[in-house]
Amino acid sequence: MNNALVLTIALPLLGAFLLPVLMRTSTALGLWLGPLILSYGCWLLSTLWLSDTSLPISLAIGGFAPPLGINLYVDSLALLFAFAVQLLGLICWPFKLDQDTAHRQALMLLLIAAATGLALSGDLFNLYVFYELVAVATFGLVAASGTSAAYAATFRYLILSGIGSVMALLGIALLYSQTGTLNLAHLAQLAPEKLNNPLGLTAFLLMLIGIGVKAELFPVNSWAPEIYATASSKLSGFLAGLVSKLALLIILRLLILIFHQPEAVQVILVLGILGAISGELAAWRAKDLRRMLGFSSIGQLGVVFIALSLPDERGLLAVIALSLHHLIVKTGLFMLADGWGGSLQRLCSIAHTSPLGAALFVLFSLSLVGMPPLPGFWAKFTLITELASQNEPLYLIGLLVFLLATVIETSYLFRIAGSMYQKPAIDTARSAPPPKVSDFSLTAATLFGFALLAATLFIAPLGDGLQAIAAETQNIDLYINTVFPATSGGPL
Amino acid sequence: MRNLTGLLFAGGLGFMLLAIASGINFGNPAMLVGKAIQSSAPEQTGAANIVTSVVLGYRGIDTLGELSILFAAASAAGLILGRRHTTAGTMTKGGFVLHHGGALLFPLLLTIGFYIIFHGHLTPGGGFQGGVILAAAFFLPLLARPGARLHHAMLSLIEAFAGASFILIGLAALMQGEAFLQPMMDQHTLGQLFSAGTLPLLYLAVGLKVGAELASLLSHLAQTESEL
Amino acid sequence: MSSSITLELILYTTAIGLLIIGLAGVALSRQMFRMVLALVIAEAGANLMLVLAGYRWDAIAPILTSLSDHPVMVDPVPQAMVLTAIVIGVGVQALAVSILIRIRQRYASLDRTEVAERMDAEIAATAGIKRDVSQEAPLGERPLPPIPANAIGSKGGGS
Amino acid sequence: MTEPELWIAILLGLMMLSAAIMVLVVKNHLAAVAAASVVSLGLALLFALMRAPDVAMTEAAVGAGLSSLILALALRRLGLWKIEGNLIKTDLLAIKNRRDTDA
Repeated sequence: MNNALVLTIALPLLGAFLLPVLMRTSTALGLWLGPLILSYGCWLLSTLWLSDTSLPISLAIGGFAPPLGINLYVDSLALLFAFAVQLLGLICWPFKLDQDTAHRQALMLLLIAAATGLALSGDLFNLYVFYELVAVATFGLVAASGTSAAYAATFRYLILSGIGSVMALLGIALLYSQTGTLNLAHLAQLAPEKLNNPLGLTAFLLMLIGIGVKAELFPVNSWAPEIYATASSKLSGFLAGLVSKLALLIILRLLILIFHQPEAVQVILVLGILGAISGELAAWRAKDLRRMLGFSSIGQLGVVFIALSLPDERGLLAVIALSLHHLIVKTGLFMLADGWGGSLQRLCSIAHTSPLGAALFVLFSLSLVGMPPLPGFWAKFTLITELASQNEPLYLIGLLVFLLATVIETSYLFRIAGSMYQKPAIDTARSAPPPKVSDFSLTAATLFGFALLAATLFIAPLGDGLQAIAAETQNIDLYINTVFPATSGGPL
Repeated sequence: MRNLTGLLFAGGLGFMLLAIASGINFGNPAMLVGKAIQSSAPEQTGAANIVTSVVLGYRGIDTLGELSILFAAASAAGLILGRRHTTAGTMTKGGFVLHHGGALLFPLLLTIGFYIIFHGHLTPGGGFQGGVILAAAFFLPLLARPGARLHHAMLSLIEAFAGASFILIGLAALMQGEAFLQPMMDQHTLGQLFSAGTLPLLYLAVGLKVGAELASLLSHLAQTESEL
Repeated sequence: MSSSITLELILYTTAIGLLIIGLAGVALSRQMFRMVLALVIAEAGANLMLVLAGYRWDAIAPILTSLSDHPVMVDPVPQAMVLTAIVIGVGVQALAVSILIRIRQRYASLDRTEVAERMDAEIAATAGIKRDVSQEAPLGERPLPPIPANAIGSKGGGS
Repeated sequence: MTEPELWIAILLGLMMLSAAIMVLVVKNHLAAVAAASVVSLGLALLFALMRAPDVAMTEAAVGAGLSSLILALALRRLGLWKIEGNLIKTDLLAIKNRRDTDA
């Protein structure tokens, strides 16, 4: 029955293909199709999670055994992200009804299918295909908002992402020329003897830059604030919260399974440091909420990249904890930005008109900064202890930058939070009514807030669970043995 | 400043790639997977063209993803370039040669397109190439006659069902307890037109989907500038 | 054997050349349409590299003529991947071009610095920020080296 | 690997590289599109040389044919479709060929 897992990718694609036609014959059916498919996907993934199937498992698509065909690799981490994709897709579903609904929903389904594929696929080129699908669907969805700025931002993103995909393709070509395989497990087997050389490093750097475009890696992240400022908030939340983490997941897999060179890790560390500092500084100067969120997301992903460069299991734990935390908090914040997008000055003394929203903002900010009882603290605490225990100078710089970034983050987040709770001044210049978050978005944001609080309460079992996931992800032999059972000396 | 960064980046990349050139064993690639596929493809898929076996069999889901990308691009272009206009044709009237040549070429292109699609498992060619030719066949009248327009409802119907049938063929295998996109049906003799099981059907779906997708893309781009 | 190495080196050099020309073109060209063209060239280079990764100088095309003999064939997998990559490339290109058409309609310009500047202005305007406030610090708003302000006004490219 | 193939590859490579540079430097956009399709055509021939007939067909149909068609259609809508202007002679020839194939 595990074979049915592929439905989480196939059904959204099927739905996307049929949606434009279906919408023309029966609007009601068309409107329900997407949420229905996603709910089914959530159900499918959660039953697998709850059943006693021993993870990880590997599914061969088309019945062709892995190194020849493509396989889906399902471990706890992949399953977690796949589930997050389907659930978040449901929450961020574009319900807006107009003449473009069919196309927009079809694109959203494609985006979700591709994102699920990114979480599950165990084949390098297949990952590239899904990565491109994510990109193209994103372009369509951002441009669908129809403003001139959205078109310009999309074009700039498209060019950057095009450069990225050329790089990634080049990296794949180099890898293939060296090893003759594309399967991640097979590559992991061959890597120690074939890729531990300058060529392997070059291939990794190319793929890092290529995939880093979506992960908001330092030199290729100029798209993020523009896109988040022009796309709808739900979509921005999906992109910033989830898609960036999925790109990160690919980089993580590549780093763990295939590229063990110390240089690769150092490059990631340096880029992470640069990303963290530049992102937070830019966020500090930003004058509108959405761009501020975009820049701060660059900064926080920089921190995640710093964590990614840590060598052992606890570093990986920090990566996973930070990513999941950022996923919840940033998506929640973007949900709030649904109504509050725009100049930060408009948020002045907003707490008096919408107390719930302001409270949520403060909650998210506290967790983002790392206030002790909240989950953000534990994630950051793991990172700090781990960074401090390294004795290489570069890691110390990383630690300093991380602390500095946290200070900057605190200063700008609480500048805003402070202004929210200001006494409503008699401001004649602002005659416009105070911005209001739509009820749906507020509900969604509240859900994220509850998730955060629940995580605070159950931090101990959660930490243990994440520890187990990190151990499982770190285990290269487990990955190889899952994909190639029985064979010990290699698949071919 | 930006120019300099770009140049430095491109130059650095080029240098890096040239520097590692000696490490690549050209002309004698490892081909671990390639060799294994070559020896097992005839039995597993029954297609004489091994590239087809790989495209539709071993890496079938890649092809599905690619179709989805084309679909995403076409519907995004549709979203961006606005709703379908009544006149989707060129501003200028095509000349005599274009007009009549177009009419003459249409059945010819159609035949060639389908020929290439149906022989994709035997000879070079297949759904993508045939699909492009089909798209050209349907686009040609637009260039030749100013008033002509594509049957958009028809086009999106083909588009939807071709894409859906690719997935449904895959799901049919899943229903029978096999893996998604597993080739089914008799393979017959290698090299026959009716061989390779479901592969030709998949290629037909690919060809129709690609053709419809590209035709609608082209017609969107060829719209008259009425809204300018 | 020695001549075969030269052939692959030629192909490799061509691929790198196309890549570099394409990437440099994307970075350097002012005109947005030219950027799309440059991207197409870079993609062509990457595709060539991918086919090269499976190329054998002593082999035939991967099409079986009979079941009995097993001739040496070139690797079919990269070829299948390139097929995919080519079609993906054309899809992205069509999308890029249609966005360009809209940009041209809205901004009446295809100059990248001008479009970027106007996009920034529009984002600021929709956000309700007074432009003169942020004018003093446009450098800090981007993590990437920003577009030099002196380049505005001089329409570049070949339009 | 035979001698003629080597020369063909060298010639094609040089042609593609110079066409690629031309795409970036030539003033007229139509000529640039034409040069880009020359690159694709050269690539298709190289693929044929490298025993990849499937890829060669696709590149010829998609890269040289369809992609140029898309770019040319876009040129017209972008208002960059200009045939006259300060062209060098070879470009003009290329455009003529392109227009014929387009039609």
